[in-house]
Order: sequence, then C-alpha cells, then structure tokens
Amino acid sequence: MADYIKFVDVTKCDGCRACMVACKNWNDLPEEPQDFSGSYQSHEKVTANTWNVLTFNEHQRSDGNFEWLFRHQSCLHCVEAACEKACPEDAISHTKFGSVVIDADKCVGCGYCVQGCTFDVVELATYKDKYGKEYRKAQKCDLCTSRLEEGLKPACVTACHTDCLIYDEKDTVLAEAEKRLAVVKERFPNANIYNPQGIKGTTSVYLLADKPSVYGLPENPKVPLSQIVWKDYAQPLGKALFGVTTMAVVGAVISTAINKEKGGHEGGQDHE
Amino acid sequence: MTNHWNDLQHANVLMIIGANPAENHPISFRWITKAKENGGKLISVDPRYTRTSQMADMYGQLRSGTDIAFIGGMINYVLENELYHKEYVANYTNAAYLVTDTYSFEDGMFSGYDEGKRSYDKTKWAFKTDEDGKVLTDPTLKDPNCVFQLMKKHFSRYDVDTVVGVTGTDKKMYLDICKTYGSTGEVGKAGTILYAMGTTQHTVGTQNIRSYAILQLLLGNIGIQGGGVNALRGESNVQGSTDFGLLYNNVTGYMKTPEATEVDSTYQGFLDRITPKAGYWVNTPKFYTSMLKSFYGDNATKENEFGYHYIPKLSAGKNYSFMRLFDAMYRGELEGLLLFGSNPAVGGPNARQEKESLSNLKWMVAVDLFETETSSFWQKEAGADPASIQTEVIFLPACASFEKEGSVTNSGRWMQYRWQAIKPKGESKADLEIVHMLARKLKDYYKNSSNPADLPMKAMTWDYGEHDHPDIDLVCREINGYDMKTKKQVKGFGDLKDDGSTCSGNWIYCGFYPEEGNLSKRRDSTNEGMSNFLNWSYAWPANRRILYNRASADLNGKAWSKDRVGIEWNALEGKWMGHDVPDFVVTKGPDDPTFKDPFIMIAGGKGAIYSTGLNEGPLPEHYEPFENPMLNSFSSVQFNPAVQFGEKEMNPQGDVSKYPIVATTYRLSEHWQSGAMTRSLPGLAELVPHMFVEISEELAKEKGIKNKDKIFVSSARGEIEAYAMVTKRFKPYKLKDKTVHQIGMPWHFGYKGIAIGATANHLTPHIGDANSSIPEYKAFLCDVRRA
Amino acid sequence: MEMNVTRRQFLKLSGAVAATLAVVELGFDEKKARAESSDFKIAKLKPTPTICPYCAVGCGILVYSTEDDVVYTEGDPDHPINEGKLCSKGTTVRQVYTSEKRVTKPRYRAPGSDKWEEVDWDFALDKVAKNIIETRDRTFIQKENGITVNRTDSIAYLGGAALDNEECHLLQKLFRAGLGLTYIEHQARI
Amino acid sequence: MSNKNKQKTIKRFNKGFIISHWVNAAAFFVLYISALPMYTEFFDWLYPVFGGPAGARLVHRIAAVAFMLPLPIMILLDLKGFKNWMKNIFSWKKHDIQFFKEFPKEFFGRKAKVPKQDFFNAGEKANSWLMIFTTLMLIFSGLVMWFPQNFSQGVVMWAYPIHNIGLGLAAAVVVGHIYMSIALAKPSLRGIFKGDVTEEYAKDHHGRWYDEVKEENKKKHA
Repeated sequence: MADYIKFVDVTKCDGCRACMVACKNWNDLPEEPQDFSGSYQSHEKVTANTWNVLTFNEHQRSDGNFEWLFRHQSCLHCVEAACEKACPEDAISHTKFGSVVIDADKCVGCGYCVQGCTFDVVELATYKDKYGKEYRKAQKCDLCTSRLEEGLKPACVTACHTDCLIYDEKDTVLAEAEKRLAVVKERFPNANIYNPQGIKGTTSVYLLADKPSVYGLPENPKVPLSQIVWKDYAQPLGKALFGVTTMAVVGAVISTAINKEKGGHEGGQDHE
Repeated sequence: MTNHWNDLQHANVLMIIGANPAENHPISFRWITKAKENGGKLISVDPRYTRTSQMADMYGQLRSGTDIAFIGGMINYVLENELYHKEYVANYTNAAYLVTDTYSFEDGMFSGYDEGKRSYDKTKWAFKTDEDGKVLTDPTLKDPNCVFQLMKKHFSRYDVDTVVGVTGTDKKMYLDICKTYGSTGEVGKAGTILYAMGTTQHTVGTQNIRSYAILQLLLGNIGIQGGGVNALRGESNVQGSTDFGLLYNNVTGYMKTPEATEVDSTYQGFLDRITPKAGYWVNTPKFYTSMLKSFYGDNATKENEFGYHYIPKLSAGKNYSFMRLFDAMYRGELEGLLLFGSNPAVGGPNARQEKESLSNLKWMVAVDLFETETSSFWQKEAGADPASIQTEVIFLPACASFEKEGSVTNSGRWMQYRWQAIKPKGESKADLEIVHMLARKLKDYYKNSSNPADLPMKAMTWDYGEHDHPDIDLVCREINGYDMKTKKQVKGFGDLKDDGSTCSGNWIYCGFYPEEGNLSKRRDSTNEGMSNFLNWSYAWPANRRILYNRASADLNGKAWSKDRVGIEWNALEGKWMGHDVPDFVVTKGPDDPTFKDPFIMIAGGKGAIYSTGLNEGPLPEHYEPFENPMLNSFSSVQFNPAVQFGEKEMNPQGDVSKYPIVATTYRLSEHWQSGAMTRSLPGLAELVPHMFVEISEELAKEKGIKNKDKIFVSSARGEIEAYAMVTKRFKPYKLKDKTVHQIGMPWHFGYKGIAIGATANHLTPHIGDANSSIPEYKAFLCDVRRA
Repeated sequence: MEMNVTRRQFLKLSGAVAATLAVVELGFDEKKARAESSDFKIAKLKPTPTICPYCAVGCGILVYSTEDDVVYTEGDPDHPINEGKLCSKGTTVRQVYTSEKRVTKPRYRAPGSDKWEEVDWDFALDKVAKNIIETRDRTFIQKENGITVNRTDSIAYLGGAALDNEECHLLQKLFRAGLGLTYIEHQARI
Repeated sequence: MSNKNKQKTIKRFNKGFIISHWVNAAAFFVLYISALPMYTEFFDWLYPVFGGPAGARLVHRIAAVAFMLPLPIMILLDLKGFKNWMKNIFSWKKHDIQFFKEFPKEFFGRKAKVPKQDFFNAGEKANSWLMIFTTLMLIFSGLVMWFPQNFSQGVVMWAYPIHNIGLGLAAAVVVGHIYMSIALAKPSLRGIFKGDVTEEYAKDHHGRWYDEVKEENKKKHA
C-alpha cells in the first residue's frame, strides 16, 4: 500500500498555523471566519472548506503540570476508511499514496460519509448551480494528491517549519517516531504514537503528547459493527435477495407454465 | 542581532525574555528546535504563558516591567557562585577598569544627579585615568573601585527573595533558571538571549538591554557561535531603516545629527565632538564626508565644508522623537505629516489622543497599500466629525514588496535583494518611484531659486534617470559609494576618505556593491561551516555574520574550546582563519600590541560591563514602571529619575487605587503590527477575526466574567471593549506583600480592514525610555469590568 | 540579471515519476479529488524569489505569477533561513495582491469633506509638492542665534520599517539633506 | 352481494382498506424507485429522472411521509377491516401451518392439497407480518437518518444498516406479493380493486371465510 506517510509530531508544533493557511492557499478554499471561540482556536473542527484546524487545548494534567497542547487536526486517511465504506456512490477511494480522496463528480452529497467518519472530519459543502439550485459535495483533506503526483510534499508539510509535519518513507518515519517518543516521554508521560490498528492504521500518523481522549480522539477506533453489518452483509445480501426473489419468480413462472401443459387447472388447489 | 537566525542552533541554553518568537518570529523556531534537538535547553520568561513558553523546557513568569530585577538577580547568582568566564571577563571586558571616586550609588541614585534637569552629570562616573589619559586598571579585580567590585556590590542587593518578591516568579523555578543559564559560563558552552519589544518598550528599556549585555559578558557569551544578545526585530526592514538613519538623532550608519550649538557651528568642530579618540569610530570623518558627498556630489567641496551646513541642525537639546512629535502636533506646531507605510493611530502610544491631534494638521500625505486608520482619522467611522476637520489628506497607493525590486535587511543584518514578480496592482507605485517623482518635481521647482534657504535643495544631487521609474542600480551604487573621479565602486568602508574623494550613502553597507556586482543578490546557500552562509546575500558590516568574533578566541588566538571553534589565529599563514569575516584586520596577530580587544567599536575595545553612555546610570538599577502596582523594593526611588516628561495632557497617569490590574500589549503570529497588512487579508482575518483580552481564571471569577463575555478595559487614557479570553496562561502574582493581577491584549486591531476591533493602544501611556524615548507599552495599569 | 533558482526535488516516490509533468497512469482508476480540477496550477509558471514583507527573520518566498495575477506562493527551498518553510503570515502573502481592500488609485480628501475622491497621480503629486513647498518656505529657519541651521520644524516624516533600503536612502536624502526636516522618525522608535 | 353477470361475488374489502393498501403500495413504489440510485450506483441513471440527487432525496422524503399514512387511513376509514386484519394475522391454527407445507408445490404450479384458509390465508398473514416488520424498520431508521442530529452517534450508525436490511427484505416481500397476486391468485386482484371477489375464488383460497359467509347468509335469509 502507501510507502509514504504523513507524520504529525505535536510536541514539535509551536502553533503558528502555517499549515492551515498553506492548505487553503494550495487548494483555493474559501475563508470561513467564525464567532469568537474563547481561545486561540479559529474553528471548532475541520469543515468542508477548512481541511485542517490547529486545535489549542489548555490542559491541566492530573500530576499538576500545565500543558498547552496543539494538534494539527485533519483527515487521518484511514487504511480502513469508514467514509469509503459508507459511500453508496463509490465516490471515495484510496489512491496509491494511501490518501483517501473524494471524486467530486461522483459524489451526490448524501452525507453517509459524514455520519460514518470515525474522526468526524468529512463535511458537506453547499454549492449553487447555474440555475441557482443548491447541491452538496462531500469535501475533506486529500493529502494534496495533486502535489504528490508531481513529486512535491503536501502543502501543510511544505510550510511546517519545526518539522512537526513530515512526509517521508513509512518505515524510517515510524522508527524515528519511536526514538522521538522515548525522548518526549520524559516531559509528556502519556505521550503515544497514534496509528490505531482497529482501522488497520492510518496514512497520517500522530505522535500525541497525551492520551488520545485528551485531544477528543477515540482511544482505539474500530470500523463500527454497524458499518460492517451494513456494507459487508446487508448490502450484498440485499442485492442477492433481490436476485433470488427475481429468480424465484422467474422460476415460478416457468414451472407454472410447464405444469400448465400437464393440465393442472387454474388455482391448482383442491380441498379435502 | 550580534549573531543571526541560523546561529541559534549552536546555543546550549537559549533564554527568551521580553520576546515571543514562536508567535512573532515563527521561523526562528526552526533553529531553536534544532538547538533543542542537539540537547539545548530553552527558557521562556514572560508575564504570560505563550506558544514560546509551551515549547520551552522552563517557563518563568514575571510581572511586566521587572526585567532588571530578574536579570540583576541572575547576575548576582553568577557572581556569587563564580559561574562567570574568568579569563574572558578579565581580558575582554572593562571589569578591571578603575572608576573615579566621584562615582557613588546610594538608595537607588547615582552621583551627579540634577533634580531640575532630571539628568546626571556623567563625568562623575568617568574612569580613573593617568595624566596622559590612559585608563588605570587592576587586573586582579580586587580594587574596591574597580568595575568588577562596584558591579558585585551593586548587584549584591538583588538577592533571590527580594527579586521574586518584585517579579512574582516562582522561587524554585527562578533558581533553576539561574543555574541553567549560569552553566553557559563554562568554557566551550554558549548561551544566547533573545529579546524584543517586551524588553525595550519600558521607561527602563535601554537599561534592560544593558543588563543582558552584562550577563552575557560575564558568561563569555558575546562573539561566540550560539551566543550574543539578539534583538528580534519586528519588521522586514526596520533594521535597514534604522541603519539608514530615519531617526531624528541619527543620520545613516548611526552617525550623529548636528545641533544648533557653538561647537557644531563648524564641520570640524562637529566632527571633533562626535569622533571618539579610540575605537573604530575614529574613522567617523571619513564616513561623514563620504555621506555628504553622496548627498551633494560635486556641490560638496572642501570650501563649503562638504555641504555640512546644508543638513538641518537640530534645535539644541530638543527631543524630536515620536512622542515629542505628537506633543508638537497636539500643540499645533506641526502643519504637515508624511506617512510612508506607518499607522500611528493604531501603533502609537495613547493612540486615541494622538489621533485627535492629527486634526491640528494642515495637510497629511499617506503612502500605503491599504486604507489605514491614520489616513482616515477624519471619517465618522473613526469617531470624528469630518466637517470640523480641516486637514487636507492625500493618499498615494504603494505597491507590495513583490511588485517592486529592492533590498531589505533582516534582524541578522543580512541585506537581501528581492525581485519584482508582477507589475504593481492597479495604479499603485513603488515608494522608490513616488519619492523619485516627488524629488524631481521639487528639484524642478527650486531649480533657479535665488533664495539661500533653497541652497540645500539645489545642491542635492538626484541623478537616477529622467523618467518616472528611477534606475535602482544607481541608487545601490550610491549607497555603497564610489571613487568620485574614477566612479569605481569602493571595495569596503576601510577605503573611504575624508578628503571628499569618495562618496558612500551608508558606510556600514559600504562593500556590499564592489565592482564585481551587488552582493545582496547572491543566492549561493552552501554552508561553508558554522551555518554562516557567507555567500548568501550580504551582511553589514563587511559581510561579518557574528559580531565581536575576536572574542571567540582566547588571548593567544586559539578557540576557547575545541567544540566551539570561531576565528583562530593561524601562525603559519599569518592570518586569522575561520568561517566568518574577522572583526578586525586579518593579518594582526594576537600578540600585535596595537590591537588586543574584540569590542572594536568602543574606545579601549573592552566589553562595557560599566558604561558611562546612558542617562540613568553606568549600571542598570530597577525602577518601577510609570504606572505600577507596588513600591520599589530595591530603593526609595520609585520611577526612573532620568525619564523626561512630555506634554502633560498627552500623558495622564493612572493610580493603582483606581486601576489595580497590571496590563501589557503584545502581538500574534497571525497579524502584523497595526494590522493594516494582515487584517485586510481574508486568510488571516479568518484565523484571528476578533479583538480579545486575555485574563486569568482567578481575575475572571473575581469580576464575574465568563469566557467569551464582552468586557470593558479602562486606563487613565481611555477605554476599549473586547471579548474576554479567560485562560490558565495568566496567573496572579504573589508579590512581597500583596497579590496583583495581570492581563494582556494584542494591539493589532483597528476599525479598517476585514477583521476589525478595538485599538489596545487607546490605553497605553505616552511616556518612554530615558535614552531612546521608546514608549512604555508593556507595563501600565488598568481595570476590567463586564460589558 | 542572473537569478539562479534551483527547484530542488525532495520527494523520491517509488511510483510517481516526478520528471515529466504528465500524469503517470496509476495501477487502479484514479478518482481525482476536487482540488485537482484545474491542471497542475504552478506547472507552467516561473517563480520569482522575494523576501517576506512581514517580520525581520527575512524568509525567502517564491512567487508564481502570470501577467496580471499571483497564482501561488510558497517558501523558497534554497533560502538558508527558512528552507522552503513559512509561517501563517508568509503563506498568505499572495493575498496582499489579491485582497480587494487594496487601494489602487490615488485618493484625495478635501478639508472638511466626509469622503475620498479618486484622483490621478499628477493631481495628487502636485498637491503633495505644493503643500511641502508652501509650508517649508514659510517656516524654514536659515539661521538661529548666528548659526546656520537650515531646518523646518513644521513638517514631520514617519515611516521606513516596511520600505526597502534604497527607498530609505532616497527618503533620507530628500527629506533631510534636501528639504531640511528635523522631525524624521519611524517604527523603530515605537 | 353484487352479482356479476356470470359468477356470484362476495364482499371482501371495504373502501378504507383498499385506499390504505394502495397508498401504501404507491408510497412504497416511489420510495423504492427513488432509493434505487442511492442504493447502488448501478441505477445512477435514475437520478436525472428526479432532477438530480437532491431531487431524488426530496421525492424520497415526500414519499416517506406518505408511507406513514396507511395505518392511520385504515384505522380512520375502515376500523372493522383493520380489526379483522389484526384478528386474522394473530390467529395461527393448524390449517395455517399446513398451508406452508403445501404452498411451495402450488407456487411452482404443481398439485397441492391446501387446507381451507381464513379471510387471510397463512401466506397473506406471513406477508402482513413481514410487511409490518419491514415498514417499522424502514420508518424508524429512516427518521433517524433524516434527522441525525437528534440521535446519538451509535443510533445513527445503526440506522443505515437497518434501513438497508429493511429495504432488502421489503423489496423481496413485495416482489413475491406482486407475483402471487398477478400469477397465482389472479382473481384476488378484483378484491383489492373493487372490494368483492368471485365465490369460487373465495371457496378455493379462503374456504373457512367462505363457509362463515355462507353460514351468515343462511341465518339472514332464514
């Protein structure tokens, strides 16, 4: 699968938010100024037009230490992507870089992916067509696939000056991450590498300074049973059932026709 | 900066005090992070827990305006525990100098104070000299009158308990910081101090920096890799504009402006006054004459004292600095104001009152990219009544940095060229073009005037091409300077002459444009060593990247320690070698009697632990800010005795009884200065759309304020409304005998642009530093209540 | 003028052949994301190096521009200080060009008026020159108790920190050496 | 009893029951057609029919409201019929079970000895149950999907599969139901349209109900 991953070491992040602006700069995303949030954080979460948000969290740890935790919140590009699974139009797919991309032409804006997303990332953007009629498209970070194809790194990684965001070969990065984790644990005892195997890992791996729940991330996300039931059983079964019933009906029609020649009268039912 | 950005990675300990580089100089953290990765320790000292503090290993909280107490305590700690670099202090600083007996220090006051004039007679602090003027020294540093002992005695009063009682820092953390930073005194170790407006914008701003210099000299941190006293300057070319003398008291290259006094009535008299007997400044006449030649060309002759009298002479002793300028405007003495990319209605102290004074102007010219609060001070939006304001305003649209060509000098003194990517937007023009067109129009007007008053305009040469757009290359050549006869570019300021045969617009830049070409355009980013990048652009002076780098070697020219090699004497080659341009004549060896000392600019070449140059004393002494919450614990002198007061009405003083909360202002990484260039950009207006004030949870509870409430902040000078951001990153101070709250707010906001909000500077005091007159934005008193 | 911009390639992807700008045919049908709708936006543009106009770190920026628009800006990978990186302000520098708040024509406000009028450059510059001349000539002091001073204390000049060195030199030359202003100050003071 | 020219007929369904049935059928049909493109991209060509995906969703939502009406209509307009239906589908006797043993043979057109059946024979009872069950599934999960913000993440996540399963089952049931009504028990169509069925059909398919009716008629005339 992807031999490159995006690695986010939040302990190196100094909150300059170049990533937020670089993303909009490259993807020509419109600005969405929000109401005053009560903190330095500009958006409550990522939206359809704001594909990464720098979260600020004034966290008083149980051991009394105070940390001001920053996180580059963005799509994690899960290997087992719940959004891809939920999409009825097969509009969401994995590229060879491991990035999960949404084909805007196929997306019908039904929002299944929005409900399904494990990390509450993908959202719907509303557009107006020529006749002024509104339509919606699901949008989220695509790991700058257009840049990756030209051999360039994602725009946020290119802008990040403390090397908190890096995009490099998977094995070297993860090895480096383990070493970094050992160093960082001294100040951040709960630091951990967040690459949840419940969804077979992600193409955007985090080194968090505290437990995932402190960042509002699920401790160990899995593809929900409901999605599995839905897409691996219900959907195929439904289609199969549809096929079976039609076959049964066709079978019935044929066999009735055959039996008819044998003189069974209509209604074929006698009673005792 | 004495060093530069890439050099930060070589530091063992970085102390960031009075600065917030993670937010205001974000990319510096690329190199600070590298320093941390090499095992370096980062200390953040700030009234507020900033993004820099989050990246730091140690965070020390301190009340705004108590830097000298904080650093004074560290100096005392370093001296008491003998952590200082003995050989460095003995040989490279003026620790051994003896001071005359007329010097004394009693209860916060130095000798020689004149109450009326609020100034000192500095001769009282002079060094003791023998009959032919040579300074007497005691190399053993034992003599009670030697600088070392005087300093020891002075700072012995800064014991830890008194200090933390004034600064409010946690005692254990304070000792930890002293120990960690003190460790850089060890040979081979390097500590760097990064500071910015948090240090300078006080009534004791200059002495704050002096205390850093003393600490760094004691620890032997000046002139070495990863060391230095580094000012993080806030604008792309504030370094350049200061170098080019756009200040009332400086002409280019930090040379003095003449005054209307008997002494200065002749050029020679003026030169004798401003040229010291020793130190590199002895060459001032060469630089000054060359500058005059660049102004007046052939009209500057030996006979008319090279056009010396064409330059304006200041009224003797009169202060023309920014705040006094607005005092004059308030009194109606100013008729015209020219603003080139400047927005005082948001950036100036007591901005509301300054904005009112603008209406006393007859005319104003504003040159900017966006409509600024200052250029539209007459509009209803500004709270003004247009009909009653008779000022005629002309707004000239300037173009952006990448729509024109030119060079800017960054904090590390790198003069970097930048090219034009696109033609100016609409009808906007480059400032170069605007001043060129204006100058040609004025020259034309005064061309055949017979009035002697117009002689300067007629004598001023302006030959940068005939059409609207000037030939920038000619301007660059003139700045560097050339031989008047051969028109050949001068190789370096060493070749400038005082006989009028050479010209140079700015001596410190002389050498950036030799015959081979404009070195500021160089883009070779190979790292020859020490990350000095000698072939990338050009650093003044003489492309030197680390100032006073002679101090990186011991007395016999060898590096203090193997793992920090700077410039070393290579006996075989007979010259100094290393990855930087030596700070002195390359071929003068360590044993050359005529040259011994690294601090080439100062007479005697020794680092100034004791300096007679400043107005309020040879050694830094803590005084409380203009508006302070508690009495001075170090002496009975409350306020800096040498600070001059300006216009009374411009500077009402708030009393702690009415305004109990300490307040400060600061900047954010998402906005810039008065916000004119960022609050009009959708991308940045989205990141920080609202003006806010950060208050501690404790203060919020006391005042019944919830997060995101609208609140009023008031001071003796004004009141503003903004959102409350209740945070854990401000904590009340437990000072000697009371608890004091502190709040802080960004000062970027104004009523123009996309993201608009209240202007913090409506609250700040209109009083400034005793030497530089920089306003005291960083420490004043206010009160807070719910809207 | 020579300007050697070396666009260093720093991603050696096993699959992506970065050499040619043509899209490499991928293993499975690549469903392109919305962002890729326009062709690779900086493919045909030549970058111009500049220095960021904001703080004094002096980061290098590459400006990808056409005749009349700044299409994209990114950190200059060859610059030793920022090595291709930028902060939030540096990254939005393109919007300094595209923001519709930019003033693109000279404006004039008559005394007492409550609005701007758009004027042309000749009118504006004449007004500026006239005002300077009128005030200077009336308030110019040639001598003060016998000493030649050649100054006027009635015009003030503020600004410089956001201008180029060459501009600072000409401003100093005109306002001090030429016109004799004494109130010359700028942002370094505040 | 209206006597059709040739055969005598017996009253089977009242007006209310018929309306309710056909509202249900129509709503289900529209829901089904508008859901097909959402269900699988194989039918994406159906989207333009509804004026794009947004149109399809709108139609789906209108039909969904209609889909909730049959029960109230039946209760209001034909309470008796409703009660009878309820009584029927709750009574499971031996003859109903035997029906299932015999029915597959009949379904494939071969001889089958099916015992006399009630008003609703066992097949129809089963069909009713399946239909009720799938309708409830579809309606509740549909409402959750329509207003996800009012429900917890878990509920919303399960709504999708339930709706999907509901659709799968309902579709199969409906296909069977339509086939049987057209092919096997063609005369019954009359019942759901006009309300009465031929005596002969009643005797063949709903023997027990036919006897009851006969009994009643005898009492009335006697």
